[in-house]
Amino acid sequence: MDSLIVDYNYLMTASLLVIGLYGMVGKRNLLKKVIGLNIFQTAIFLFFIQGATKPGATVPVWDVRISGEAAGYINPLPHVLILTAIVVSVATTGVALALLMTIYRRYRTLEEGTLLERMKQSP
Amino acid sequence: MNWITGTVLALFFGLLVYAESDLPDSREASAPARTHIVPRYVEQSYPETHTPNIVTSVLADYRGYDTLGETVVILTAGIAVILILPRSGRRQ
Amino acid sequence: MSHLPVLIPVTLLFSAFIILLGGFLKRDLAFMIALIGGSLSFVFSALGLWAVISGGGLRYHLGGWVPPVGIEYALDALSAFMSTVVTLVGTLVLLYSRRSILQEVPERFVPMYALAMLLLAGLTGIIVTADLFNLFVFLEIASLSAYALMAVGDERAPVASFRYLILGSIAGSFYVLGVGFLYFSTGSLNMADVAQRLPNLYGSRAIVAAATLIFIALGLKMALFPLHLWLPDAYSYAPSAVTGLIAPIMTKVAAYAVIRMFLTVFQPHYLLDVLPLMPVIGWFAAAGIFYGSIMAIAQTDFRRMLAYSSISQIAYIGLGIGLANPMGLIGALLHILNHAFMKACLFLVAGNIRFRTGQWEVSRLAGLGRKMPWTMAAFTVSALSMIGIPPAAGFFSKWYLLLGSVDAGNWIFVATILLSSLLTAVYFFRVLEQVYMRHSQEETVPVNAADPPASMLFPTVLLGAGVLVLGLSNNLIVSSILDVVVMSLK
Amino acid sequence: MRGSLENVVVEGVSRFLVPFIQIFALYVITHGHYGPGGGFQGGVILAASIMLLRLSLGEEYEHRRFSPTLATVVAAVGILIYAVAGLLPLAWGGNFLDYAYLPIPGLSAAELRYHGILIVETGVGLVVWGTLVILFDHLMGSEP
Repeated sequence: MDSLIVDYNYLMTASLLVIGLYGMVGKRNLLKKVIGLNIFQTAIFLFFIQGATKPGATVPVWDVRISGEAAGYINPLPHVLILTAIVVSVATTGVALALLMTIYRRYRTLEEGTLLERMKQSP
Repeated sequence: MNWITGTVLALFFGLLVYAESDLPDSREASAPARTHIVPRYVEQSYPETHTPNIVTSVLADYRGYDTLGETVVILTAGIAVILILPRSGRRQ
Repeated sequence: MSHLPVLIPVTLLFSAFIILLGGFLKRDLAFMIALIGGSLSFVFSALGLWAVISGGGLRYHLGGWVPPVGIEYALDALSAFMSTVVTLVGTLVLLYSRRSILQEVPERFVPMYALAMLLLAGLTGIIVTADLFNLFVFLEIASLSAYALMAVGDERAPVASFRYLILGSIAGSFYVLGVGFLYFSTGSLNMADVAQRLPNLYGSRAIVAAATLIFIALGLKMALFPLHLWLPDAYSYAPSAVTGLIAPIMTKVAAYAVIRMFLTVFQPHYLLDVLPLMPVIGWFAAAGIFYGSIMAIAQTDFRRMLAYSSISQIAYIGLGIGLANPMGLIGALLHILNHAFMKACLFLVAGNIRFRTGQWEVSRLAGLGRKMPWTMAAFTVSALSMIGIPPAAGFFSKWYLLLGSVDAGNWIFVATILLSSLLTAVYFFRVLEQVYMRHSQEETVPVNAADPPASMLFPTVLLGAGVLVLGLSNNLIVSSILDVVVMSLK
Repeated sequence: MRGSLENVVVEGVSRFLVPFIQIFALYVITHGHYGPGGGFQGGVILAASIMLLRLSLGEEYEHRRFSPTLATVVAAVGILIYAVAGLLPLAWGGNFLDYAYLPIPGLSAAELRYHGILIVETGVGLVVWGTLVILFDHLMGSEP
């Protein structure tokens, strides 16, 4: 197996995924959960993009020297999917931040423990 | 970090590592992602759409409906923020 | 009319955009456009269902590109059935929602309707699509609008909604990751094309990861025990019309996606013999039925009780899917339909109670049976249906689930279904007793409590009557639609 | 918090930069056919120019030139452009979003697709522009 580089990339991506998931489920601060979400989604983008690479290929823009030779270009489809996924990620982050603003204005905290206490006090 | 979180994370990492060995290597010419649909996009994109940028032609034409969907997603986020954080009362 | 599949979601999308432009001119215009859009979409779904029953499935190539190259929409018996259910229940709740929203959150009327239409568009998009990535895009449209709609309820709603957003985004991301594994293994995103290429890869570990990630994601969206944590708070703090819209259909659409993955993408053989995920879903569901019922008994808040009952009822659907035999799957699909009607009716009843009395405490519902006779009649029918008393619809779906469990020789599931019916009876009879047997004390129920205005009462009663009609016509539904769906399992 | 800097350098530089940013955004949108770029990227740059003005000149002034309502209308018009580009082919016998059936006379199918992509990218650019300005306005808004 000469796939050491691929393994290395893949393991880094997997680590980023785990770090992001830890941020979402392990952290007690709501803003850190959003940051974890962003790390997680970015790691997914990385997973797709590294699957699109080919040795010796160029960007998928029609080039007269290569013309319609598929092997000459890197895979455009993951890029398309990730453009979509990036927009989804931006939209989710926007809504999450709006929710955090509302929560902060109401309870003056973003720490989960304090938040739960204050929610019990003022029903 | 309590033990449930730790177990979940460990299982997740384990699943990803477990799957790695059978994930096709994108550097090999026989990888399915390189042989199945993509050659069709690359070869026909310019003749069919006159657009040199293959990412654009796939994004806006071949998979144009996904792009409509993602445009709707960002619009949804805009309306959602209007709904969650009304700006009324900001002018004193 | 070959354009039917695409017209179902696009009508809803288009009405959302027009609401955005027209709603600012006149507020009630938003409501009218939403109602027209919803009804049109229902008409298209019903026409599609008719076309499917009489002439087989419809396939639609978006952008004119032949599928695996382009995105494909597919209307077969399963998706036509689901989109008809979703658009019908959705439109009835939209009709109901106007007065309720005007009372609870009047200043946010226009964006609420725009988002409600986007929610329905997202859900119908999930149903008709035959493309794995397109499903993700529409899943996110539906989820984002649901987070926002749920956040405008009472004080604690944004926190519940944020928790839902985090778990929902984990689900969405897991799904994309799973699709990524599928794509890099098969090179395709079209469901039929992936299914065709999968059998050669049944030994692949990447496919194991893909299936696990996708089913965890859909289980989260479906609120299948033990992934239900977001549901109780989100349902009980949202505005009543929003819960009425989201509770009956959103989790069912996720259940539909599970069935679609099971039947169309991964194929039964893989998920039963090679990687036995389906039995796992079945056992978790059996646990969830008990968990939901017991938690529902412990609740004192009417809407929270309904939310926990939702977890239990969703688990019934999960149990039917987990059985993975024809009878079990018919039971699951019939329960999707029946539960959509029952839960919509029950949450609208809860909305009516809130509209007239301003609270939901079970102990303070005494005497409402005489003050709100029609609302409570609808409630009684739905409650009896939830318990599973014939001829109400709930009995028949439970009957098919029982038959499925017997077919599978799984006596624990049989016992689960029978026992949980008893538990359901416990929590609903407690409410029925309050409503009909107790006399109202002046300080708990306002003197002027009465049935709500016609625009709210009509959908409630119609859904209640629908529960009876569905029960009486279940034979027709099973023989004409559902039998076709489960054909591939026989 | 912002808008009250009264700093002539900040104000002058942003007034000077904004037209260039916007021209560059239009270039990015239209250049999507030939290289990296397209509606999303261009829309984000357009939104960035508006945000720069809001940060440097103050919201009172800037809301008169590009009001939050206008942002909503821009976004809705953008998505309608996209939806109409999808629906028009239906009336001329094509499938949804099949640009080859757009009713523009005298063009071959491939040229029609080329222009269809341009129309769609413009719509996307408008939506992203409007929506990001909405997000900015509402997230930066002071407390009620």
